[in-house]
Amino acid sequence: MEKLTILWHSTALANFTPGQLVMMGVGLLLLYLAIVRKFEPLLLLPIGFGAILTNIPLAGFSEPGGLLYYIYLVGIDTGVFPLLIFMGVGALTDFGALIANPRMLLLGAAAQFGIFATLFGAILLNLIPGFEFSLKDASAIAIIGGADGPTAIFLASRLAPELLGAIAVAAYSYMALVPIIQPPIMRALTTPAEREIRMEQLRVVSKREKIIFPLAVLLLTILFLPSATPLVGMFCLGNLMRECGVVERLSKTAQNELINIVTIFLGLAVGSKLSADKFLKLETLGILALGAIAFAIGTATGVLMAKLMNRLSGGKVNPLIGAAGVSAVPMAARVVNKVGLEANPHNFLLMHAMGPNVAGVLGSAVAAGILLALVG
Amino acid sequence: MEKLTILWHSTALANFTPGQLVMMGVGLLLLYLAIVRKFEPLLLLPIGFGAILTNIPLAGFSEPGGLLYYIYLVGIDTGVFPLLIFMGVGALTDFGALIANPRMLLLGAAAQFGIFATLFGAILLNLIPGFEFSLKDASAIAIIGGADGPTAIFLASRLAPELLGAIAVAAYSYMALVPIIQPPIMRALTTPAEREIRMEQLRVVSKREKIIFPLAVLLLTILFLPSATPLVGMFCLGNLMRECGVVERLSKTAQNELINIVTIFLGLAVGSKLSADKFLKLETLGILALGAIAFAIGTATGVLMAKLMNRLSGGKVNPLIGAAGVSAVPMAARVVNKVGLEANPHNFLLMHAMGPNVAGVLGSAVAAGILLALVG
Amino acid sequence: MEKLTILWHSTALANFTPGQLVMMGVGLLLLYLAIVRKFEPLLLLPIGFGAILTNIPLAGFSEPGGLLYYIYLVGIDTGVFPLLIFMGVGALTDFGALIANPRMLLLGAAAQFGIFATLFGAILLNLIPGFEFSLKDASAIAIIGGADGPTAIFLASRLAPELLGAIAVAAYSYMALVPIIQPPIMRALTTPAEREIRMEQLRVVSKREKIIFPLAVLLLTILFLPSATPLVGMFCLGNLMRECGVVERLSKTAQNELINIVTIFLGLAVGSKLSADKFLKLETLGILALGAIAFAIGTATGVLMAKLMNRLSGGKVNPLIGAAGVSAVPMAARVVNKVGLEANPHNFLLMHAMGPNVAGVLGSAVAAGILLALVG
Amino acid sequence: MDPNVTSLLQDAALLLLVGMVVVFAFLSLLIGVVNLISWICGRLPEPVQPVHELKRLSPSVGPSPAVVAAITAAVHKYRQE
Amino acid sequence: MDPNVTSLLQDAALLLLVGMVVVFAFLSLLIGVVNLISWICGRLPEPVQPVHELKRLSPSVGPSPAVVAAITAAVHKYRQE
Amino acid sequence: MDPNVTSLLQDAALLLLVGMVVVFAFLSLLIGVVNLISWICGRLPEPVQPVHELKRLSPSVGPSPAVVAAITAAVHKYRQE
Ligand code: NA
Ligand code: NA
Ligand code: NA
Repeated sequence: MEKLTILWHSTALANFTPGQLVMMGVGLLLLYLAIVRKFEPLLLLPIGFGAILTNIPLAGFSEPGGLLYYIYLVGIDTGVFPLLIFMGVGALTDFGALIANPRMLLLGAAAQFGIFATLFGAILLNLIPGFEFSLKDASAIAIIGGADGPTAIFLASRLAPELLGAIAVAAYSYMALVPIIQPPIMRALTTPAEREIRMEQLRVVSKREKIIFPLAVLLLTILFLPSATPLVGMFCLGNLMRECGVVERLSKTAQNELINIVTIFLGLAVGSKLSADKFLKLETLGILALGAIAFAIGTATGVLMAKLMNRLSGGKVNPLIGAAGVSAVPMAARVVNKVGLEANPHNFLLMHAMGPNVAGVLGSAVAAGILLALVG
Repeated sequence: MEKLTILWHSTALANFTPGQLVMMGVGLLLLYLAIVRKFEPLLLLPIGFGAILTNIPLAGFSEPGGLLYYIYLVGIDTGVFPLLIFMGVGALTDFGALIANPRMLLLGAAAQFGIFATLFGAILLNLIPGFEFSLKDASAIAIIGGADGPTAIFLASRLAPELLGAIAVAAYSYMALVPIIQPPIMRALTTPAEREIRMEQLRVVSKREKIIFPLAVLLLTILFLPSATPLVGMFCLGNLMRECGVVERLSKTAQNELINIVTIFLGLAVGSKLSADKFLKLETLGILALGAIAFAIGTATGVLMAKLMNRLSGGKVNPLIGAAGVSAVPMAARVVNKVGLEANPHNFLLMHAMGPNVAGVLGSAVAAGILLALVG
Repeated sequence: MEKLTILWHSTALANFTPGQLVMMGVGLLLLYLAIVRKFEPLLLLPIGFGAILTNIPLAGFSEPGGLLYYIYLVGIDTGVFPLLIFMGVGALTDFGALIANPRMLLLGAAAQFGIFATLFGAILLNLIPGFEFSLKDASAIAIIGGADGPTAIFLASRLAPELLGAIAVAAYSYMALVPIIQPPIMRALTTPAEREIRMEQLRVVSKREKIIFPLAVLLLTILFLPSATPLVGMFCLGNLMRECGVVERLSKTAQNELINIVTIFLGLAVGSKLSADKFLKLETLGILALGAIAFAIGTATGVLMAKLMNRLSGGKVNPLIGAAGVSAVPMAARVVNKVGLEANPHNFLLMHAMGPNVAGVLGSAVAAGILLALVG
Repeated sequence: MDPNVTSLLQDAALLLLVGMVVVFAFLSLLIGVVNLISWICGRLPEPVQPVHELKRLSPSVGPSPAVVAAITAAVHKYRQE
Repeated sequence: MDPNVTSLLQDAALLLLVGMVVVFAFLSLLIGVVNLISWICGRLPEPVQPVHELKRLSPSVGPSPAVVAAITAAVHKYRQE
Repeated sequence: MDPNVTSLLQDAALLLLVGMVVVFAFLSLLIGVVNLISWICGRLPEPVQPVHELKRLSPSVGPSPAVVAAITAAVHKYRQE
């Protein structure tokens, strides 16, 4: 009988706290979003699964000696996993469209307004009892507006590790929601005539330009923003491996096996931060609300900047492509293409939106560097 | 001359202990079994090689600073490697046959009798002078009857790390010996008429059932047996990645590169435990004998349970498939198919044996969880 | 204004030391050599990139908590990365040509004279003020003459970690320069008639011989030179996985994904040792000069040994193939083939040069073991 | 018999009993759950996966848009002619 | 208003200002650099990559020489006949 | 000459001597061993690898039985007709 009692006390049924049950529901919700709704499944599936595992009573996944504890310690506490993901993303990114039309970088800059404006929102929330965001917390939350998962995870792991789970979930969820969040804003800020603007075909970019580009980006970052060099440096390494043509083996591995392995572990480790005591707080609701605001503002300022460039260039820039400046590669560029096709079924904007799209990745890495330097 | 003397004293010839020589022979034997006899070569080759390396005098592979020392510390001491292997095995496992005929789970349950019965054997050995197995030791040994490599390594690393080498070697050796151990038992316990029974073709299982299945298994494990969640959880994660269809990249990596890399390291680390002082003991002989008994009992109870189900179902279950309940995927299912074909050359049991076969994996993970909860 | 001042002080512009600027130039030079001149790009690209990253002021890549710090700590300080590379190289190496004509091993032995002779050079440099090479330093430098990257990195990490960066850069640079360094020496030491010698076609080697070979090499190393077993052991493991035919999955992974992942990290970690205070020293110039000498001597003694073998065999050995004994696989064998074709456009020496070429890998691993045993 | 062994044998007997009961209970429960899943899945017809959805799965990280764009541009040009 | 929040808002305002200035300055500078790179690359004609160079890229680690050798030997034998 | 350097040079000379002797001894021994292996392998004819053995190699982890089963079932059905 005693053995059965031990066994009963070793079941979860006898040990569940309500918070753990709710968090398992959150984990299942993330799995549902990933599998059925196809919201960023590569990350949300392991995150959701990690959330379930970490909330199992007595299993100790996230306590010293547990699997998720080790993975978090090795990969996120050190910052290594998001940087490796960034190297892989660099190896997957083609900067051709941006090099062909470098002014698109301005759109990637404008969309970062969403990040910095959200700082105010986060701090104003402190007026509501129950919220107590420091400037570090606010910065980590605001980076959700950068619409870039590894950047958000990296910055949050440096500035506000206890908010990491909520921030990562918000970042990936809103990236998946880009097709829902962006179009109304894009339509509200543009006229049908503007949306119909056709853009000139992009010139072909030489292999040499593509090789020198990541080195130039790295050089500028080194000179002016060393605090952004971990992110930008690994991104440029990946991109250089891709473009240089002499390390095909390494580039392929960075784009495939390495990024896949790290993605599984990164997702599980982020999920391990979705424990009841860290996630089921008023702050999380605030973070989710602020993330949506950040995305909306970034989209708006991107579009407005594109409108300005359209005016200055005499009508050659379709303002829709400004929305791609938030990054969320390649979802945002596709949304631009779709909204453009609605206005004019012969107007293919995808390639033109790739420029601001990858510019947005650089823009938010730069913004992260600024926040690290000034707040970190 | 002095340098030559130093060099001579730095040769193995001057430093070999007899035990090391014997263990090198054991390592070579494992390599022979792996390469020539094709006994589970994916594991026995690195285990055998690790056994040779760890027994080289002066080389210090398994001492602090040595390669195998680090690999063991990082991968087995933490339990990470067997869990990653289990994730990969989950991503390689198709539960279709089991979902189509869930009663097969009873066969996977019955075959675990081999595990628990072996506990007695291990403890009775204590009556022979020289044996001193604690309940933990006995449990770690008994799990060999689960016929599942990573489960055995995981449990042994938790309950009896000093027996890990012998247990892992026994587990993989007997898994390879399934075609020799099982058929006589299967023939002894069944009549020719029973062996000829043809089973109905299995229904097609929908994608949705396959997606929900691993989540249901995980949920039940969480509720009733949290101590089994490390093993079952990682297995279900792998299976969910396989079936959900939205993370193809991750699933492929878990099934191939990741499991391969971890297999190399796991094998070497297990091999590093085959040192003379840990392996050349009376205990090892006991473990080898008990492992064979555990396999035999598990096979027998699986077949007997299948006979019972055959009676109750009015002759619709071929009792041979009970033998597949020990797991040893997919070898045991093939053995069933082969013995079935001997009785009736038109009777293809392979697919029907896959159900109990994968049920056996779950069954032994559950058994491991029970042992961890009650003995660990 | 204050924030701008903080930001300014956080730029590299305000913090660069001249040494860091020079080292970034060195990093760029390595990237140039890798990308444009195709000098061993798989290693020199990540090394060059790592050199740039590690010299960014304030970024702290190589300080505790930095990315390169962790990679170095995990992979080179422990010796794990070069050993894994060696396993992969073993899995990529075909010993067929050597087994068909085992006397080629003598050429691999003779070429190691370059290593031991360079010890004198390193010590004689101490006569010049500013040089202070210990016997350990000299040994680590001399191994450059082994023309084998992972061996050089492994030995340097054991004997002279502070010289690791310069030694690795010298080793890989000279391996890339083999087509420039070797031909003049080869032509100077041979007559046109000798260069025209055609060699008999090699016999076919059986699968069984290829399986036993790595085990035999390992056995001899264990018996006579345990200190070489980390390098030789991992090499033989890789080769055994390749040849045994039963672990295709593991062999492919060791040859591709695993070696690629480790190569990226190894390169970055080596690059992290290219800091101004460690690299911009008189010693580095000495190391570069000594490395060239070592390669030249090794080439010469290899050719001379081949001439001797030619005499003794009655004109059946083309002395050019001795040059391949330095290893630098497969570049040196190709150089032999090219110089041979110049002398006689129908004389294909490539396959004959592969024997000494892979013998050179074993030879320098043996030499490294001797240095570790006597100096380490 | 050694009293220690006797006590261990009692423990083993208890483990055998509890273990087999729990294994059977657990896996029997799973039979029920699997039947339940099959029953529910059978009643709710599986939604037809729209073909264009499938294309959205892999990207998220990836240069596929370049390919899409190339085809897009080609189609575009073709239509203009 | 809470004086602490007021002070944080001032910080945020400063961050907004400095942040957007630096982001725009940085990326504008990059526009100039990219244009410069394109201009230089346009003036220096890209050297024609000799075809046989391409074969040298991957090896460095690898058994490709065996393949090369096999072909070499085959050609050799063929010529002799 | 610096006495320290002299002493180091003596060490180096010894290392050169011992090193080359051991390298040659070791690799010469290996020549003998390789010749021995070849001789033995030549005398024991390599066993013919049964073709169906090859199929057993990779599995161990793997869903290949599903494939086998599909074929099996197909053959089975075919024979029945
Ligand atoms: Na962005
Ligand atoms: Na089992
Ligand atoms: Na060498």
